[in-house]
Amino acid sequence: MKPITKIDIITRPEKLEELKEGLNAISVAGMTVSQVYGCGLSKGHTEVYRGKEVTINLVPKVKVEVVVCEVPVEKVLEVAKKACRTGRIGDGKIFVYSLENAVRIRTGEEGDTAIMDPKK
Amino acid sequence: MKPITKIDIITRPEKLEELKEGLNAISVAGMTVSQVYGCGLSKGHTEVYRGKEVTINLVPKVKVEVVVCEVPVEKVLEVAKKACRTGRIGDGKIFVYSLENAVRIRTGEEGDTAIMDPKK
Amino acid sequence: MKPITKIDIITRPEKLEELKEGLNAISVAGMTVSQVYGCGLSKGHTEVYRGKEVTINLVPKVKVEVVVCEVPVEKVLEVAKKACRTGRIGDGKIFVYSLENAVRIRTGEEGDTAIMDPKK
Amino acid sequence: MRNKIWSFILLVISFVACLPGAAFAEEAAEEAVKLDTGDIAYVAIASALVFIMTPALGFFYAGMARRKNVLNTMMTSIILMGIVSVQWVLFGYSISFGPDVAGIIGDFSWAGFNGVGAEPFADYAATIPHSLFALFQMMFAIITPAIIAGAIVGRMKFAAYSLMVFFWASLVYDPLCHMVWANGGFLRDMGALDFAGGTVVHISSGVSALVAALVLGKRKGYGMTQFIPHNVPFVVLGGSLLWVGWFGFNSGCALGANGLAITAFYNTNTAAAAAMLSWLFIESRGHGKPTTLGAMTGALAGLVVITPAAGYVTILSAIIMGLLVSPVCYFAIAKMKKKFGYDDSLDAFGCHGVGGMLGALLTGVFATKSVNPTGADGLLYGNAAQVGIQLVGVVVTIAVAAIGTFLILKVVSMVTELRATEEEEEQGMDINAHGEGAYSDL
Amino acid sequence: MRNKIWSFILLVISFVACLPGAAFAEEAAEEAVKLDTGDIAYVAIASALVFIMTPALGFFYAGMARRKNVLNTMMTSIILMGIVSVQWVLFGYSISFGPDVAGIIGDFSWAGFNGVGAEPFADYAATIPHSLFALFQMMFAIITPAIIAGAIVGRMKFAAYSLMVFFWASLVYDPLCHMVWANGGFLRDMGALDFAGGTVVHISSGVSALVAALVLGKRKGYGMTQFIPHNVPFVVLGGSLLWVGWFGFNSGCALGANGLAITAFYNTNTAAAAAMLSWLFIESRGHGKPTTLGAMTGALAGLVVITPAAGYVTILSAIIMGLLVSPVCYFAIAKMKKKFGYDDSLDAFGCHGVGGMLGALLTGVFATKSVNPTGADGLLYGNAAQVGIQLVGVVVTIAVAAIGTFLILKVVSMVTELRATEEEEEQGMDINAHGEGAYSDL
Amino acid sequence: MRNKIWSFILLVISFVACLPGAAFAEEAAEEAVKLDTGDIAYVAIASALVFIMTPALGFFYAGMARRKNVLNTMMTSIILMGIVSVQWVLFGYSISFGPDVAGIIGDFSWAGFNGVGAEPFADYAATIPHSLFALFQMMFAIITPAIIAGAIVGRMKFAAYSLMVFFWASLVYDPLCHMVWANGGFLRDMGALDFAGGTVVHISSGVSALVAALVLGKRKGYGMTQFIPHNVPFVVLGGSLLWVGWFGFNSGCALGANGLAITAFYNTNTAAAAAMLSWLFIESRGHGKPTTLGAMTGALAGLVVITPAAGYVTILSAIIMGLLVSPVCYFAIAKMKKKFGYDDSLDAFGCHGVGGMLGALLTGVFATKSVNPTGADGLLYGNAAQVGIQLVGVVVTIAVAAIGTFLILKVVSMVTELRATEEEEEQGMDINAHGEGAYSDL
Ligand SMILES: Nc1ncnc2c1ncn2[C@@H]1O[C@H](COP(=O)(O)OP(=O)(O)O)[C@@H](O)[C@H]1O
Ligand SMILES: Nc1ncnc2c1ncn2[C@@H]1O[C@H](COP(=O)(O)OP(=O)(O)O)[C@@H](O)[C@H]1O
Ligand SMILES: Nc1ncnc2c1ncn2[C@@H]1O[C@H](COP(=O)(O)OP(=O)(O)O)[C@@H](O)[C@H]1O
Repeated sequence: MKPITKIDIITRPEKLEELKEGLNAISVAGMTVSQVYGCGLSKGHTEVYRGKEVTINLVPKVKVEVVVCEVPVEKVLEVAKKACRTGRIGDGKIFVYSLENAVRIRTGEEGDTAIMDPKK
Repeated sequence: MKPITKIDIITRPEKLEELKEGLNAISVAGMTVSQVYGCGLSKGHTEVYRGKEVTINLVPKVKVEVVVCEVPVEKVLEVAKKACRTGRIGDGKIFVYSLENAVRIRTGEEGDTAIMDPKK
Repeated sequence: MKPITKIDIITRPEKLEELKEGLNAISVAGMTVSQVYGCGLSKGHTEVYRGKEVTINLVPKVKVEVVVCEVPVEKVLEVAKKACRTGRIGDGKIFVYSLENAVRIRTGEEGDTAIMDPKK
Repeated sequence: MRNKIWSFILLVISFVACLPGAAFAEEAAEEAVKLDTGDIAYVAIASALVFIMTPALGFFYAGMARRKNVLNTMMTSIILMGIVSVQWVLFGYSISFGPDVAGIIGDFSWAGFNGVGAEPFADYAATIPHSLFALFQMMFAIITPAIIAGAIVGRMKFAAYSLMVFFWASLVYDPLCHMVWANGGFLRDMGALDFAGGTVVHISSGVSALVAALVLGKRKGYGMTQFIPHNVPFVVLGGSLLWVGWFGFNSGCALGANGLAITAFYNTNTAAAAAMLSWLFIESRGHGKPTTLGAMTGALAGLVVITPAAGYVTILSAIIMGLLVSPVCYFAIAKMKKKFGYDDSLDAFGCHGVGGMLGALLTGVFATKSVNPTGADGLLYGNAAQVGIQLVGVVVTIAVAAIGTFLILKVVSMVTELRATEEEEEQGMDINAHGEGAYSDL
Repeated sequence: MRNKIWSFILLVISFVACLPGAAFAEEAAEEAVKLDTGDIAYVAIASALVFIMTPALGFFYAGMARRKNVLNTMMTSIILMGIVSVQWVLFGYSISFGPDVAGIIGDFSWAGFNGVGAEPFADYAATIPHSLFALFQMMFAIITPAIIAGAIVGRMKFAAYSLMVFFWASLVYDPLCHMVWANGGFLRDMGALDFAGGTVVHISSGVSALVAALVLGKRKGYGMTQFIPHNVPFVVLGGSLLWVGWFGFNSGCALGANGLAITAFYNTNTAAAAAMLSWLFIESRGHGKPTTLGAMTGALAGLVVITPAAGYVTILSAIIMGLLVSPVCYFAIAKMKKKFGYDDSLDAFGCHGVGGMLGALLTGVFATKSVNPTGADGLLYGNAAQVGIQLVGVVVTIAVAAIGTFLILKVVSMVTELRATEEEEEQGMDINAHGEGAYSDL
Repeated sequence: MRNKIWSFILLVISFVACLPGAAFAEEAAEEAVKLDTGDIAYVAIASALVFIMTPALGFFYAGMARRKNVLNTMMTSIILMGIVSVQWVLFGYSISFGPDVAGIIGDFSWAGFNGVGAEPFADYAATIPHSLFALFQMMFAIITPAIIAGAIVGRMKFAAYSLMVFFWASLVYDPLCHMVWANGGFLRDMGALDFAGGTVVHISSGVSALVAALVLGKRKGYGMTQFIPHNVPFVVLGGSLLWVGWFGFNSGCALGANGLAITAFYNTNTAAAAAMLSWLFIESRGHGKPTTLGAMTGALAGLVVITPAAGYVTILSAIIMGLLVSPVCYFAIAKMKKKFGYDDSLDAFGCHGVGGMLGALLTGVFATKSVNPTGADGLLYGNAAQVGIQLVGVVVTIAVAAIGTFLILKVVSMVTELRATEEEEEQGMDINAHGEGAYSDL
């Protein structure tokens, strides 16, 4: 069993489409996306409600979780950096973990085969 | 301290109730659920807005995060596979990680005791 | 490269503000927040719709993901415990993982520098 | 002689002077059965108010649906605005209110609104254009079939639903409408009281809903999955618009801006209010917490129960009717449904069917000629027979609706499948039946 | 002789011919103080428009609430549709508008709408049924207490709230209503101008809101947590429906479809518009960005300020009043509230109390008999005394409302706890008080 | 002699008896051109209904917008309620309907509603106050510019938008309104039929929308990003309120509660219904699924197409017009827009521009004097020339709107930037332009 890696890409919602296409191009077989709110160097913005200023420092982001095995992690990072970079603060972060195991519920397959596209 | 493991189960929203009951039955003491969108082999569906076709390949899924220690990981996998399997594409994936530590905020307990049901 | 650690803090939505301030105070440079639903010892509550009782055991929580490197994990745990503790069931959990890598998309920096505040 | 001439001149002048007065008086006398702008204004706006009830019902229902069935649920209401608006003009009005055939249905002589113009048709409404009467009634015909959808959300194919409501409007609603309200309709001639549609609208749709629920079967996972309203504010929005629309619905049936309209108006409001309070009281007693969904459900039950009675009862009777309906509907929804195990998903039968029956019968109890001389006295006012007459009305309506709906569903099921597949149900009807999602979060 | 006979015949004919004309003329003369269908239609529909304001306020407020308090906030409005609808019929109308007792309150002779029927009660409205007048006024009685909720959302026990508004409606609103609008009411007799409820509705509820906020104390985390509107579109929905409902509210007070009604109608719209613009101007100046919440808040302030004046001032005065109210309310909300540190959560006092006072006083400045001969001239038209009279009206209203509310809260607090526990507040009032959640996402 | 005296007395009595009758008759005769409460009630409520269309449009549009542009999209409608309400009073009404200057525009003599009072202005409406006519027309002036926003959402600076619509209202709408509807307007004199604003409202705003879309350019990511409605229920809410508001819009143009108003009312409803059905039919044919967005879009197209014709055509013609408009608009939106590649984001041109042109031309085909004697016969009734006249109306409107909008945008772009920066667009217009977010989830 090859090592399985999970890559979390946290980036701007606007970049989701581009990122998805990029990942598809390197045949990443699947991904899980969620809506998150982030702060970091970008300190958010001020909103004003009836004259009362409120600093919103959590701004909407998307988190894309990709688990890969055959596809090299480096390639995913490259694609993500390319798709999501604008050069302005707030482009986001990528975090890489190693997984112990993966299971495809439908078939019960475990390990690397669980996340591979069976047609390939 | 026994090793602590986190299990992410990504599956169809309809299966949440069954999964929850299954996990309760093997006395998994808690879980954290979030709404996510996933794509994989299931390539989504087409929506049409005023005659314009749009391919939606991110379909709603739920992610159930379970951290276990005493309960064997295998048992959780089994339960999850049983509860969530329909045999159709899109049943979802299970990812398994090892944790370094866990803390129960209320008591400050760390490690395995943090996630055990004190009553048992 | 120093080891990079990810800390997931799952707690009550009401505590988010306090937690954020606490983390800022120990110069945690960023965080990613998401809305989740959790159950554990707190067995939820009963809702009644047209006379039909429904047990809701998933209650709203927030998950705060913090990746740190220079800031010691212990300090984060301390701050989180202090900010989020009410002493009542449902205060939540903290889970700690080790990361393999982190990337700042904007600059391409990897490893510890990816999550450090460049101004400091 | 001069005197005579003078008196003659005076005579003539006075005669001539009289003429316009007389002419006007005659015109006025005729006018009394002619158009009255105030009445026209009132009934036309009432029509607009009733119209808004159809999308309001869409929100009321869709708020209770789950996220994946929101649009499909709305569409079950919205589509009627298309189908019945056209059907009514083409032939629906004619077979409902047109010249009588056997006391059961109208003929086709008013098809295409032929001859339905600006002149009043005095048998129905003497002071407003005939076309306005037809328009007002159209709004009733639009919303009624939409009520049925409450029982079958989340599992009925949209094509089958569309066919069903088209046939139902034509073969159940229109004849019932004729029997109860039209010239020559046999229930009308029998003396059954139904001010604004307790039988025609609520019993008929509620009973049909039950039949449809039984024919279609339960939703997948019924009893296991938690079917929780996805958006209670939408229920409040829909419910509130229904309430205000109901002012037009009930008081518009006075067909003019007059005292009777106002009676119907305040009875409507009062019964809804009383029913809201008694529903909340039951909830508070039962499990300690008055709910928002309960407040709106109770109000709806109150609106249903007062519908047949709105123009026949005193305001204190309206309060009593409101207080009574909630326990009855609550029992039907929370206990009876559980007991018998049918999946009347959003309680179309429990609210409209049960509430409508209670209302029709209580009309026979509380009606009084002191409120409306053209009505009748009820049990409480010494005329026990009225309850019997009301009962006949209820039974006939139940029979027509139940049999009609069953047959229609059988026929439709020969043409197209009634029920969505398990997979479709699981995926949700929005994406399946309409290829779109209600909300896009990302 | 034939001549005489002929002339006699002619005479008789002409006489008889005259009769119907004369009779009709007399009828018509009487009719002038009798029912007018156009007036009935207008006031009845205006009632429906005012009715919709209560759920609209529910949306306006709930949009500003947080997700966990959405339904509870809506319920603070909705419950009034139940409580006051019934209270008004049983005795509220009677003690508000019934035969005068000491200039302060009505007696119970009209309880249960006794004697309130289709005949006009000319002292209040000569051309519409008395019951319609009572119905129209009911809608005012329903919405007014709901305004108070804006100050105490997210922390008041629902049982205590329900008790409070019931007592408030009966012991504060009804008497005030009597003093200002009823036959024999002492403020009315004094000559205080209040076209549609600047004092009775807005000052009374706004001031009571402040008192309630002070008695209940701040929300947990006030000053620290960010209380951000959970759904601004709901604020827009509620605000827009309030605006359109206000047309009925203000112009309906003309109690007929006449020139005065139209004056009130366009003054209402114009003041709201001007106030929206001036609020957005302040915001743009202040922090560069005109907000949606600001647009709706400004409009609301404009609607409040014009309420007492709508039927007394020219359209240019309406523009000026609108332009003036926003800076005043903005100052009250953004500065004064901060300074004094009370938690008037959704600015019930800041909008209705402050806006209402300004409106009542400015009515004394801008009123002119050229717009409404039954009104009075204001300061600008040479009658400085009117401002004084208005001031008395304001002060009396403040006193009655503040003292009344304080006492009611004290009494209620003896029966049941006013304030939710910390834990309940944290969990959210929806689950706590009603056992349900507004949205279900999973 | 006694006879004579007697006859004399009788004479005098009869004469006197006649007097009031005669006087009344004369009064009545005059009354015919005086205020009628029913007409007032109807037009005033119609005004309220039209008013609600502006926030309704806000919801219709905002539902289709993305989450980050929701409030900005709503504000593009809401702001008009502020700007035009004041503009109309100050000078808009005067230059639209005031004494004619060269057949193109009115003068300033009615500025500030000067002389626009409770008396009718018989040339426009003989039975309602002049001020009510002005009020009713105000509502049209408010909503029309808001339609344009559909083409430029998500990328236009709010300050530039506000300036644009102010100038547009004053320099495009008001003159067009004068040409088509006012005394002395040259298109009116030419005999162009436009019952409720096919040219003035829909073609003008739709064409201007296209121009604005072209001047501003496409949204960032157009063609690449998926622009999916964030909340379809809001589209349903907005669309349904538009529909009901349109009853006031079209039937209110009869300026009274009469047969013509009812004709316009049912034609409006029927055309919308037919268009909804034909849209859903196209969708079902095309990709197998009738959508909710399609149902509302079709209905809107039907409402647009019937607007110029509502008071001139038979109900069967209304059905045909409704059936025809959907394929045409569908083609424009789904094919033409793609082909030419302009970013008419929410299809303001595709619905209002295209639907309006079709409606104006079809009015020339289907109009018949049998429905409205003050109208004209169309092609189908033997008067082919009417199509030509309608065509002139369309062309003039297109020219005025296109040139006017283009020039206004050029001028505005000298004062302030028209288009948001890329970064602002990406961040979303809500936070950028208004400093607030529509929803707060945490
Ligand atoms: N230490 C961290 N832990 C978790 N998430 C982080 C951390 N730092 C940043 N993020 C996430 O990355 C997003 C972008 O980071 P930010 O510092 O604003 O910009 P940049 O990455 O361009 O320097 C944040 O909104 C947040 O969601
Ligand atoms: N490589 C992956 N990384 C992360 N999540 C994945 C991956 N592959 C699949 N998923 C998640 O699992 C879900 C189901 O996967 P899919 O391939 O559609 O069906 P199946 O697992 O039955 O073959 C997806 O919607 C997605 O949320
Ligand atoms: N085993 C677990 N795995 C994942 N999440 C958990 C687990 N146990 C608890 N949680 C999360 O922590 C939250 C609080 O836990 P709970 O047991 O209710 O209270 P406490 O932590 O105070 O004992 C839960 O709502 C859930 O989101």
